[in-house]
Amino acid sequence: MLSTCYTFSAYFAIVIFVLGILCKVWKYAITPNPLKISLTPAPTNAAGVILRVILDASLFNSLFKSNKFIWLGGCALHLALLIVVASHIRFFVSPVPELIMLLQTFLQSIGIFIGAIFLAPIGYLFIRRVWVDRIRFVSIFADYFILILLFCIGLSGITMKYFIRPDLVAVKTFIMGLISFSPEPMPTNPIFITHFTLILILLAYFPFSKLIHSVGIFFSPTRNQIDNSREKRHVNPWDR
Amino acid sequence: MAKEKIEVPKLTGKIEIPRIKPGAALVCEHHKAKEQMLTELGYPSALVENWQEKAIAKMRELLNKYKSLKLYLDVCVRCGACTDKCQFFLGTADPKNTPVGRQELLRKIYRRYFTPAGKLLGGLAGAEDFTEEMLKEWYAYFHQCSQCRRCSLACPYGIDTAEISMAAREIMHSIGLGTKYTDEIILKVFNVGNNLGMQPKAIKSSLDFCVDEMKEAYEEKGITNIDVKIPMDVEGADILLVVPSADFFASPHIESLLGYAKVFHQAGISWTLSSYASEAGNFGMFTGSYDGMKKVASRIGQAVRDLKVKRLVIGECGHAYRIAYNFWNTLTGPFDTLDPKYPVPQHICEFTYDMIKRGAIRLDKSANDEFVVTYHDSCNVARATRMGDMPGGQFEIPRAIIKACCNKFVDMPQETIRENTFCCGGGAGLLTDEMLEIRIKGAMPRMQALKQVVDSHGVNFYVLICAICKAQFTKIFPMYGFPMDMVGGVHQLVSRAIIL
Amino acid sequence: MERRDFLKLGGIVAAAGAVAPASSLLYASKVESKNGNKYGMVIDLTKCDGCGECVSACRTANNVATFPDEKINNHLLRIAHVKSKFPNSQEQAIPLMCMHCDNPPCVHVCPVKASFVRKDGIVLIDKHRCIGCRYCMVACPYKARSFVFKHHEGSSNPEVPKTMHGVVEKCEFCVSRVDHGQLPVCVETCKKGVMSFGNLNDKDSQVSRLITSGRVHRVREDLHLGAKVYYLGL
Amino acid sequence: MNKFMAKIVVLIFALVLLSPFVVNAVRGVMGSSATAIDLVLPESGECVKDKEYMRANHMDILKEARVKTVRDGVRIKDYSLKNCQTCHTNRDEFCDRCHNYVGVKPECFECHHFPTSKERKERCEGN
Repeated sequence: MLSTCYTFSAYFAIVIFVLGILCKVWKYAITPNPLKISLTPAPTNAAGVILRVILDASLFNSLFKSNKFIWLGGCALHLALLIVVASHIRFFVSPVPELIMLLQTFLQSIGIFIGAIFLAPIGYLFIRRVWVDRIRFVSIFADYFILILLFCIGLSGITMKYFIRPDLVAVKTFIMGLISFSPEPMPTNPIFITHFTLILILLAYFPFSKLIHSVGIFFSPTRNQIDNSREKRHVNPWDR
Repeated sequence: MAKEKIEVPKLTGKIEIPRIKPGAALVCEHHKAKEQMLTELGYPSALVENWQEKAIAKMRELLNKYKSLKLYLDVCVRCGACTDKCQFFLGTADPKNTPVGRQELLRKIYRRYFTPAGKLLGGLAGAEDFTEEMLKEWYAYFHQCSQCRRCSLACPYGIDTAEISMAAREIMHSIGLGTKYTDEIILKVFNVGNNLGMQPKAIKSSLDFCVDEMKEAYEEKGITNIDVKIPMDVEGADILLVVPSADFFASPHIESLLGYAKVFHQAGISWTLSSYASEAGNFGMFTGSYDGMKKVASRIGQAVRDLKVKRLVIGECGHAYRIAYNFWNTLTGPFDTLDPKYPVPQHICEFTYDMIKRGAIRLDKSANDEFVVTYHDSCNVARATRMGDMPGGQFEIPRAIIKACCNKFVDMPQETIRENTFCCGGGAGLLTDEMLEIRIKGAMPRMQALKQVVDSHGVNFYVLICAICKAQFTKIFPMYGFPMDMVGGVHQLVSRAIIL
Repeated sequence: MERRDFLKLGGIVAAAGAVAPASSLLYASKVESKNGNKYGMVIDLTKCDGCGECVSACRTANNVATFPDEKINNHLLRIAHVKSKFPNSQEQAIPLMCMHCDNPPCVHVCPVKASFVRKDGIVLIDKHRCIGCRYCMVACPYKARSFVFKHHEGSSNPEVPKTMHGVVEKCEFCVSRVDHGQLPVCVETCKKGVMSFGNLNDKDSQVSRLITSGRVHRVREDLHLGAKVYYLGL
Repeated sequence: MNKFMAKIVVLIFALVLLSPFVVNAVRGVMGSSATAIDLVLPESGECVKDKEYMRANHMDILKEARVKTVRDGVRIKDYSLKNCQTCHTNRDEFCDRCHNYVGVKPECFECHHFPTSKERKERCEGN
């Protein structure tokens, strides 16, 4: 019963997640740019623009220039997120790739710190949101919700890693079953069920939330337009 | 509009982030556009009956037309990096004057009518109905943005509040809500050809007067062989110069016009102004109207073809150069008839810089020895255009010209110049008397930075390349205790230093 | 990081202790079995001829990292040959090992608390924790510790774990043998009876009697480290 | 961006988002339970705790035993690594299979010896 229920909700959440994001991507991709609005000083060639977008997406270059504290919090959070997600790859492929095993070896020695640098910036960003009056003023419920959701996911993950351990083989069998369309029973560890439920909520909520910034950053016209309006005529697609 | 005496912030030389005062700037409102103006511009003459529906419909249209709008309404995470960047927030302390606070006004409506979360959860998802109070806030706050893009620089995703406030202004127009100041000016351009509504004859006589004055001034110094002309409507000239119409008569703008004339004269290149395209500025951008912007810009394309010129040069004007640099090619191009060897269009500073480099003009630095000069990067030039080949040329070229014209030059603090520059506080339709309070407060960060170099280096001349900045600062400087004649154009320095 | 240390760091889950699965209760009843022993060794140099049988026995029994390059070859036990400056003096062979100090400098400097003194006085390295920083090697005045520089097979005695590459090893008085009531390998191997091993707290043990005989010395006694390896005839 | 380009962009995003499915489809495990593993368990006898508990928590028991042994010299035969090896005689099929499956790298056998069957025999005879 539990397994069936979760198998269905998992597919449901994944479908919403994937279709939701793809719809957004499609919309962002086809909505026209009537005018050149690159924020200068901007690169004057395509390679420069690609570099600019990559730097913004990976190192948060613009944020670094504007606010060091938010940058630090954001970087720590996203880096921890990246490492955590990368270390979850082992549940999705069999056999586990060598690279992920290397990462695992590294994480086994410092694992708890990753947990801490995942939770600490969430805490910092939450406190900052409540503490700084102008940011508190512009915050809406969704901003707090997403931080709490991520915090709970992180906390349940850490609990599973260090305190109430699920049977990892059962977990992997379940997940592999899901992604190969041959459902397997759901592990019964309560913390795993919590963790999994929260992740499904996150997935289903993702396309409708501000988390879509992860996709949107690649489409931002002030950053991804080449500064060459004098050299090359830009044509407005709806006003030819 | 506050009738009582406006309190001018004290200058300490430091820019501090204030504690928030919600609603502090709500009372400062533009005068609304008159019925007949709106009708003439093709908008409803007054707030229409079903304004909510119409506004939502317009918003839907814009969301499909502008990637920037579509994207920027979705991706903001309210990280707060922009909140201390806007001069209007720093000045007024109203949290709805922070970039994100301003955007949220539109985003709340967007969420309510366009996103599943907002439709289902309402306030919990940060959505709000489009009520009359909301419309009032829209009218106040979206007209308190000077579209300077300082926030976009700070934003990790490059969200540009200018794009959002332009959309909001266009939506408001579509339901019959405009500001008197910008609409009046756009109409003047449509009807007469320039923002000030100067008829060609008036321009001509003003220019003739100028030339005579200049001649006399030189004769007083004992130089008699000076014959600098300001030609107008000369067909077949090499260069068409388009300047903001304030340059035709207002002070200190006109000093720069003399500067351009002298540079052209000395370079020996034939040039002309156009009485038809007698305005570089384009307030269409301030109302967010693509069609308006296009209609204003089309006069330039027409003049280029009519006068059969080979090059197009823009005078000292901030948003005009942004539109010229980025939009003219799209709006009224392609400029096939112009000489492709030169950038189209070219900024006058690029032209002058080129002449200096080639040695075509010579400058006597000592003519400006009485000045300690600082340079104000005008926001639109700094963050939306480029001069020369290299990114960042818009910072280097004007500075290079200034340094060639005077001996004493200092920059204001790093975090207030170049791409981090503060707006003068008068851009994007704020340059009107009823908005004086916002203009004063919005200029505060810039004044603090200036105060710092005035105190430490004795700066006594403040040069820039924007007509709106010039008009704003000549009004605001005395209120902050700086002399009005401290403000000048880059070509004012050139005009004084150039050896004829 | 050990789970217990993580708990000490704490703050995250107060309830964690209650739910920690492998409960310490498993062992609670048996911890008391330590009976106040304090182990020490007496080496009678007058009997030692430096044959080196103890050294090779030690190597085999403890899987000591062995490399052909003498610079990185490890020793838990070695024999020093010294000759005094007096004329006609004879060369003397001195077996040297970890002195199992009561107050060991190596333990004080360990940044991860891998080196420690067991309740019965044996100085040990928790090799699961050692990060290979080698501060302890600098701190030890007896040069008793060595670092495993390279991977080695070290499978001469499968009963005892070898020391892995990147970790410090040293004489542990053959602790697992001692725990099972046996003598350290070197003591057992020496047929000449050079070494005696026993409980220093027991007045009747052989080691106590040899020490109270009054002729014993310790190496670098001036350092007051409380070494528990005594020498007769030094 | 024209429609063609937009389609390509969407496709790229789709590939990234669906990568777990894509990878497994490419590896040909779709629709089968070939991903599950089975362990070779000793034929007889009981473990020190029940099977489910050991599956999830054996590492804690081993670690606890390790700390007690190294730090306090308390050696309890039941929970020692050596004792595990008396029943679980095949490292490949017992230890490594699971660990490899879930991507965990235990470091026990970097130092500790996993006895061969011959050694195990000798040890038994010795007892």
